[in-house]
Amino acid sequence: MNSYAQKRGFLATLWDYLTTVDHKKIAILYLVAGGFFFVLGGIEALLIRVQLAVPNNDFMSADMFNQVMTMHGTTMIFLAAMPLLFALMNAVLPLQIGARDVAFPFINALGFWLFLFGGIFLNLSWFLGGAPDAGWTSYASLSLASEGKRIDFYTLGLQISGFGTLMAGINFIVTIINMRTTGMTYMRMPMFTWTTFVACSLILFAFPPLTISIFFLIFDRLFGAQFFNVDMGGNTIIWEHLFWIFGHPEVYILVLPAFGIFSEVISTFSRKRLFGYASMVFATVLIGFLGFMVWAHHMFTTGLGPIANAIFAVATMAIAVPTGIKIFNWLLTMWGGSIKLTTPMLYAVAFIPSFVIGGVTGIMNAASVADYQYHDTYFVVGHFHYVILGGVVFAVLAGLHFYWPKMFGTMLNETLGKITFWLFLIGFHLTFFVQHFLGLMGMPRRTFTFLEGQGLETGNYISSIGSVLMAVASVILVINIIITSVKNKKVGNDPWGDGRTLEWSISSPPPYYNFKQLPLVRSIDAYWHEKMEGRKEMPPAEPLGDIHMPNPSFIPFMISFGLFIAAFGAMYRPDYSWGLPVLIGGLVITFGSMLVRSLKDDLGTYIKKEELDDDKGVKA
Amino acid sequence: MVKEEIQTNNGVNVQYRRKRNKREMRHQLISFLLMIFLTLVAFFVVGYGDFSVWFVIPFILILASVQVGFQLYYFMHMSNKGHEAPALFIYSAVLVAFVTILAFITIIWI
Amino acid sequence: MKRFTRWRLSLLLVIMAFILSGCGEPYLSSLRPAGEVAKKQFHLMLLSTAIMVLVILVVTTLFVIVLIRFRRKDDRIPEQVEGSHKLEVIWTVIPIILILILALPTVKATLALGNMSGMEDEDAVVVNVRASLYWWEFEYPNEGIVTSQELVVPTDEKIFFNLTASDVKHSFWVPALGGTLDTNTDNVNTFWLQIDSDAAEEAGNLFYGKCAELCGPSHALMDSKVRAVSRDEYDRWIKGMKAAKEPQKPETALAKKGEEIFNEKGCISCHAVTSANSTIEAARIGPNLTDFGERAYVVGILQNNKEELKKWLKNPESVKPANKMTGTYEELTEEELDALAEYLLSLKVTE
Amino acid sequence: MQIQEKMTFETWPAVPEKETLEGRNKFLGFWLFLGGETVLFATLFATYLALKDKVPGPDHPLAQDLYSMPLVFVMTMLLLTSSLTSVYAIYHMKNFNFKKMRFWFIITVLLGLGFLGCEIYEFNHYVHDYNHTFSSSAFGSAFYTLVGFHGAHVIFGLCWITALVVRNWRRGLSLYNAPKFYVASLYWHFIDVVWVFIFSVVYLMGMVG
Ligand code: HEA
Ligand code: HEA
Ligand code: HEC
Ligand code: CUA
Ligand SMILES: [Cu+2]
Repeated sequence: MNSYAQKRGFLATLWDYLTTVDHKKIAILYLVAGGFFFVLGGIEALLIRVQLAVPNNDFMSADMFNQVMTMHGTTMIFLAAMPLLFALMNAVLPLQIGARDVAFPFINALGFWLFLFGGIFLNLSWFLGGAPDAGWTSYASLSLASEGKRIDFYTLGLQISGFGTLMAGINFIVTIINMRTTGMTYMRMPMFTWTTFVACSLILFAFPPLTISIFFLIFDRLFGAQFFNVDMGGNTIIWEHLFWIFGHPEVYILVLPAFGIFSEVISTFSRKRLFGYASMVFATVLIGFLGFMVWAHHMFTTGLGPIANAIFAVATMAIAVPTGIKIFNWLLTMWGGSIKLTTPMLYAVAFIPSFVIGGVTGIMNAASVADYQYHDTYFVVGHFHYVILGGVVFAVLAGLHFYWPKMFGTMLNETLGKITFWLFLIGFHLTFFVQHFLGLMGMPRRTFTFLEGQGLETGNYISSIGSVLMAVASVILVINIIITSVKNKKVGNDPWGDGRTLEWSISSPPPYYNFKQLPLVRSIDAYWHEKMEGRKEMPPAEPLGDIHMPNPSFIPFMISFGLFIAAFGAMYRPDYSWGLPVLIGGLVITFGSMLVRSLKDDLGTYIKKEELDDDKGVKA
Repeated sequence: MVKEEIQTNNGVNVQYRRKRNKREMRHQLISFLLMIFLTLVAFFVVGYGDFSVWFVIPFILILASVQVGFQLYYFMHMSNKGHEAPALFIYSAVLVAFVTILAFITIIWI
Repeated sequence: MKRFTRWRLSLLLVIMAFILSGCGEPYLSSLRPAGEVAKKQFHLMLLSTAIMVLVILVVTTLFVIVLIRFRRKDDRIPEQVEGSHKLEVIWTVIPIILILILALPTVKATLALGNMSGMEDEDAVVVNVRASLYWWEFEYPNEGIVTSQELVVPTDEKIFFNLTASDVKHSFWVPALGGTLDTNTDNVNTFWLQIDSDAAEEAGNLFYGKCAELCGPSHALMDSKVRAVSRDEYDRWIKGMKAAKEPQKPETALAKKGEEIFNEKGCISCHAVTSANSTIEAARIGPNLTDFGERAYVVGILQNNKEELKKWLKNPESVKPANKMTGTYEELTEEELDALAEYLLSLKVTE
Repeated sequence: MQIQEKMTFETWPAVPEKETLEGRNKFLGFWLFLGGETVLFATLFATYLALKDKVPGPDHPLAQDLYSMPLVFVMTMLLLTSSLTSVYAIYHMKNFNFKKMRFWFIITVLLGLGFLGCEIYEFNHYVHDYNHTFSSSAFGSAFYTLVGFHGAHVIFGLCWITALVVRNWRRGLSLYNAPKFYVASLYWHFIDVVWVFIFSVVYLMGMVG
C-alpha cells in the first residue's frame, strides 16, 4: 500500500518533469542531464589519461582511443558545459530580471528535450558499432573516410541537440528584452544577465553555420552529395571554415556566461558593487563582436596564405584587450572590499590567475608563426583546458554552490565544498600545466600513445596523476550533493547574507510563479539597494492580481522524440529498406506534434488573486 | 501581465487609422512597383545589355540590396517604430553573413 | 627608464631561453631550434612568453595583495565604488601596447616565412611531400627521383616544399626544424625550411617528424625522419639514387631468394625498388624501398634491423593498427621473412 | 479573458500583433529567428559561390549552360507578387477585415504554389536533360542545397499559411491569432528576400559567367 503510493508519487513526478514548462524545473533537468554527461566525459578523460600515463601503453587500442578522445571533446563541449550553463541560466535569469517566466516556456522545454535526445543518440553509438572517431572537429576528409555509422551518430546527434541550443538561445534573448520588470533598464541588469544576453546572441549567429556544415556532412555521407569529395569538385576546407565560424564563437558562448557568474559571485562576497559596470558591459559586447572575426586562427596551418594569417593573428590578439578590462575590473571589485572566501568565492578567486594563464597562452597561439609550432600539439590542449576548466568548469562549480540554495532550498556542505575545490584546483594545474611543455617538446595531440625515449614520459605521467585528483574531487562533490539532499535543511531567502540581485529577495526555492507581485527596481543591485535602505522586501511594481501561467505540455518531448526516430531512419536508410519509412515516420511524429501545437489553442491558466492572498492555497 | 489592457478607439481615431493604413498601403504599392522595376533592370542588364562582367555583377548586387531594403523596411515594416531590436539583430546577422561570404570568395582556394 | 625596461626584458628572454632549451630532445623539441625557420618561430615564442609572464606577474601580484589585504574582518559595508575612468584607460592602453609589441614581429615573421622566392631556381632543392595513411613520400622533382619515410636534405640551404595528401588530411611537422603545415587533399601547400649544420650534428643528423593532424588509428605512429647531411654527402646520395633506375642485383643467395619472394608475393605491386618518379602518384601505393637499407627506421618507428623488420613484415597490424599493408599478402613463413629481410636490408644506393 | 475577447473594428488595436505580451514575444522571437536564418542562408550562398562550376570533368554542365532567363523571370515575378499580396493580407488584418485578409492569403498561397511548380519543373529539367544532379558534382550539391533549402522554406511557408487560414476560417481574427498571421507573413517576405539574392547571385550572375 505504502509502496504503491510512493510509486504513484514517483510516476506523477516523472510525468510532471516530462511535461513541465517551468523554467526552474527545466533548470533541474538541464542540471541532471548535464551533470550526467559531465561525469561521462570525465570518465572518458580518465581513460585518455590512463592510456597516456606510460609510453607504448596498450590499455586501449588505437581505434578505441580515437573514439574515446572524440567523444570526450564532443560530450564535454556540447552535452556537459553548455547544458550546465543553461541550467544556471534557467534557474536564475528570469528571477534576476524580475520575470514570472521566460518568454517561450514551451520552446524552453523543447530546447531541453532536443538536447537530451541528441545527446542520447550520440552516445548510443557506443552500443551500435562504435563511437565517432574523427575528433570533435570532425574534419571532412577524415570524417568522410571513417567507415560504418560512427560519424553519422556525430552529425545527426549534434544536429538535433544543436536545434535545441538555438531555441534556448532565442528564448533567452527575447526573455531579456521583453520580460524585464519595471525599472530594470538595460544598464541595471545584473552582469550574468548581460553575459547571457551576449552569449545567446552568439548562439543565434554561430549555430546556423554549424547546422549547415553538419547538413553538408550528412548529405555527403548519407545522401550522395559531393561537398567534400575532392574528386567530384568538392572542397574540404569549406568544412574547416564553417566549423570554426561556429567553433570560435562557441568558446565565447561557453566563457561569457561563466564571466557573468563570476561577476555575481565576486561582487556578492566582496560586498561591493561590480567595479566599472559599464565597461564590463562594453567589454562583453566587444568580445562577442570580435569573436566572429577571428575563426581562422584555428586554421593558421591550413595554408590560407601569409596575408590571411597575419590579419587573423592581429584580430585575435585584439581580444586580449576587452578580456583584460574584465580581469582588472574583477580585481578592483575585490580591492577595498570585504572578501569572504566561501566555496563559490574560492572558485571565483582561483579562476582569475588560472584563466589568465589560459588566456595568455591563447594570445601566444594567436601569434601565427609561433602557432605553426603549437598547432595540434599538447600546447593547444593545455591552452584550452586552462580556459575551459579555469573559466567554464570553475564557473559552473561556483554557480552550482552559489545557487544551490536558490534551486533546492538547502545549502551544500561548505567543508566538503572546500575539499572539492582544493583537490580540483591542484589536480587541474598538475594535469594541464605540463601539457604545454609536452607540446613544445614535440608531442602532437590526438595520439593514442607516444614512444619511449623521446623525453615525453615524465610530463605525461604527472598529467595523469593530476587527472585522478580531479576525479576524486568530483566524487566528493557527488557525495556532498547526496548528503545535502538527504539532510535537506531548509534555508531562507538570502542564505549567503550578501545577496545583491532580485533572485535573493524571494523564497528558496521560489514559488512556481516566482513573484507574487513583480518587483520595482530602483537601482543597480536592486535587492542590495533596498536592504541598505533598511527594507526587507522589494517594493512592488504592480497591484496584486491574477497571474497568467502556461500549461504543461508533452508535445516538446514528442517533437524531439520524432527527430530521434527520424535520425535512425536517415542513418540506416542506405543499408536497410526500413530506413526510409522510419525516417518519414519520425518526421511525421515531429511535424504532426508541431501541427497539433499550432492548431490547439493554448491559452494557459490563471492563478486567482484570492489564491495568492491566502498563501496556503499556493504550494511552492 | 504587465500591459494587456486594450486601447479602445473612439470614432475619430478609427477614421484616422483607416486613412493612415491606406497611406501606408500606398507606400507599399509604390515600393512594389519599384521592386519590379529593379528586377526588370537586373534581368535586362544581364539578358540584353552588353556590359562587362565587372560592371554587371556589382550592379545587380546593388539592385538586389536596394530591393531587399524595400522588402525589409516597407513590406516587413522595419521602418515602423518598435523595430529597434529586430534591426540590431538583422544588421548583426548581415555583418556575420558578409564576413562569411567574403572569406569564402577570397580564402577558399582550389 | 626605457633602457632599463628593455634591458630587463632581454635578460628575461635570455633566462627563459636558457630554461626552455633544457626541455626536450634536440632532434624533436621545438625548444631546440635547428634552423632559420624554427629559430624565427622560437624567438617569437620567447617574446610572447616574456610578455605573458609579465602579464601573469602583474595580475598575480594584484591578486595576492587583494587577497591578503581585503579579507573580511568585521561586518562593515565597504564603499560601493562605481569605477574609475583613469584606471580603466590605463588597463585598456597598456594591453594594447603589449599587443602591438607582439603583433608587429608576428606579422613580419608571417610574411617572411610565407616568402617562397627562390623556389623556381633551377638548382633549388625542392621536395614534394605526399602524405598517405600512414607514411610519407618525398619526391625530388628536379632530380626525377622518389624516396619515402626518410627525407634526405643538405644543411645550410633553403629547402622548398610542396605538400599534399593522397587520402585524408595530414600535417607535416618536424618540430626542431620548423612548425607544421597541413597536407590537404584539395591543394598543394608550400613552405620552406633550413637546417644549421652544427645543430644537425648535435641531433645526430637525424630529425624526427610527426604527423600533426588526426588521420586515423595510427596517427600517433605516422612519424617521418629528416636526414640532414652536408652538401657533399647529399650529392652523393642523389647520385646513388639517380643511378638506381634498375632494381639492384642482390649479392647473397638469401637476398636473391628474398627478391624472388618480393616479386612473387606481390610486394612489388605496391613497393617500387627503383627511384624514378615515372609511375603516377596513384600507383605508388606503398613506400618506395630503393634505399631502404640505409634508413634508420622501419615505417618510421622501429629500429631498422633484421629483428624489427621481420616483426613488421610478419604482422604489420601489431605495429601500426589499421595500416594499409596488413592483409594484402599471404602469410610469410620464417624462412621467407629471413630472406625478405636480408633482401630489403641490402637495398642501398650509397657505399 | 482578454485575449479571446470578441473584437470589433473599434476595439481592434492599431498594432494588434504586439498588443499582448505573447504577441510581442512572438514578434521579437521571430525576428531573431530570421537573423539566424540570414546567417544560415549566407553560409549556403558562400558555399555555393565557392563550389560554383566545380565539376569533375568537362562533360558536366556549368552554370552558364543551365540557367534560362524566362523561367527565372516568371518565378521571380510570382514570388514578388505573392509578397505584395501578403502585404495586402496584413493590411486587412490591421483593418480588422478577416474575409479580405483570408482572400489575400489564399492568393499568396496560390502564387507560392505556382512558384513551386516552376521550381519542380526546373529541377526536373536539369536532372533529365543535363544530367545535373545532387550527386553529379560538388556544383550540383551546392546548387540543389541552396535552391532546395529555399524551396523547402517555400513549402513550409505554404503549409503554415494554409494551416492558419483553415484553422481560423470560421473563427475570425482575435488578439490570439493576429500575431500568428503577422509572423507568417514576415516569414513569407523573408522567403522573398532570399529569392532576390538567389536570382541575382545564382541565376543572373551565373549567366554572365
Ligand atoms: C572557453 C574557451 C576558450 C576561451 C575563452 C579561449 C580564449 C582564447 N583563445 Fe582559445 N581555444 C579553445 C577555447 C577557448 N579559447 C579551444 C577549445 C581550442 C581548441 C579547439 C580545437 O582545436 O580542438 C582553442 C584554440 C585556440 C587557438 C588555435 C590553436 C591551434 O589549434 O593552433 C587559438 C589561436 O589563436 C586560440 C586563441 C585564443 C585567444 C587569443 C583567446 C582569448 O580570448 C584570451 C583572452 C584572455 C587573456 C589574454 C587573458 C586576460 C587578459 C589580460 C590580463 C590583459 C593583458 C593581456 C595581454 C596584453 C596579453 N585558441
Ligand atoms: C568542457 C570541456 C572540457 C572539459 C571539462 C575537459 C576536461 C578534461 N579533459 Fe578534455 N578535451 C576537451 C574538452 C574538455 N575537457 C576537448 C574539446 C578536447 C579535444 C578533443 C579532440 O581533440 O577532438 C579535449 C581533449 C583532451 C585531451 C587530449 C586528447 C588528445 O588530444 O589525444 C586530454 C588529455 O589529457 C584531456 C583531458 C581532460 C581531463 C583530464 C579533464 C578533466 O578535467 C576531467 C575532470 C572530470 C572528471 C574526472 C569527472 C570524474 C567524475 C567521476 C570520476 C565520477 C565517478 C563516479 C562514478 C564512477 C559513479 N582532454
Ligand atoms: C597494398 C599494398 C602493399 C603490399 C602488397 C605490401 N605493402 Fe609493404 N607497405 C605498404 C604500405 C602502405 C606501407 C606503409 C605502412 C605505414 O607506414 O603505415 C608499407 C610499408 C612497408 C615497409 C616499410 C617501409 C619503410 O620505408 O619504412 C616495408 C619494408 C614493406 N612494406 C615491405 C613489404 C613486403 C616485403 C611486402 C610483401 C610481402 C609488402 N610490403 C607488401 C603497402 C603494401
Ligand atoms: Cu597522418 Cu596524422
Ligand atoms: Cu578560437
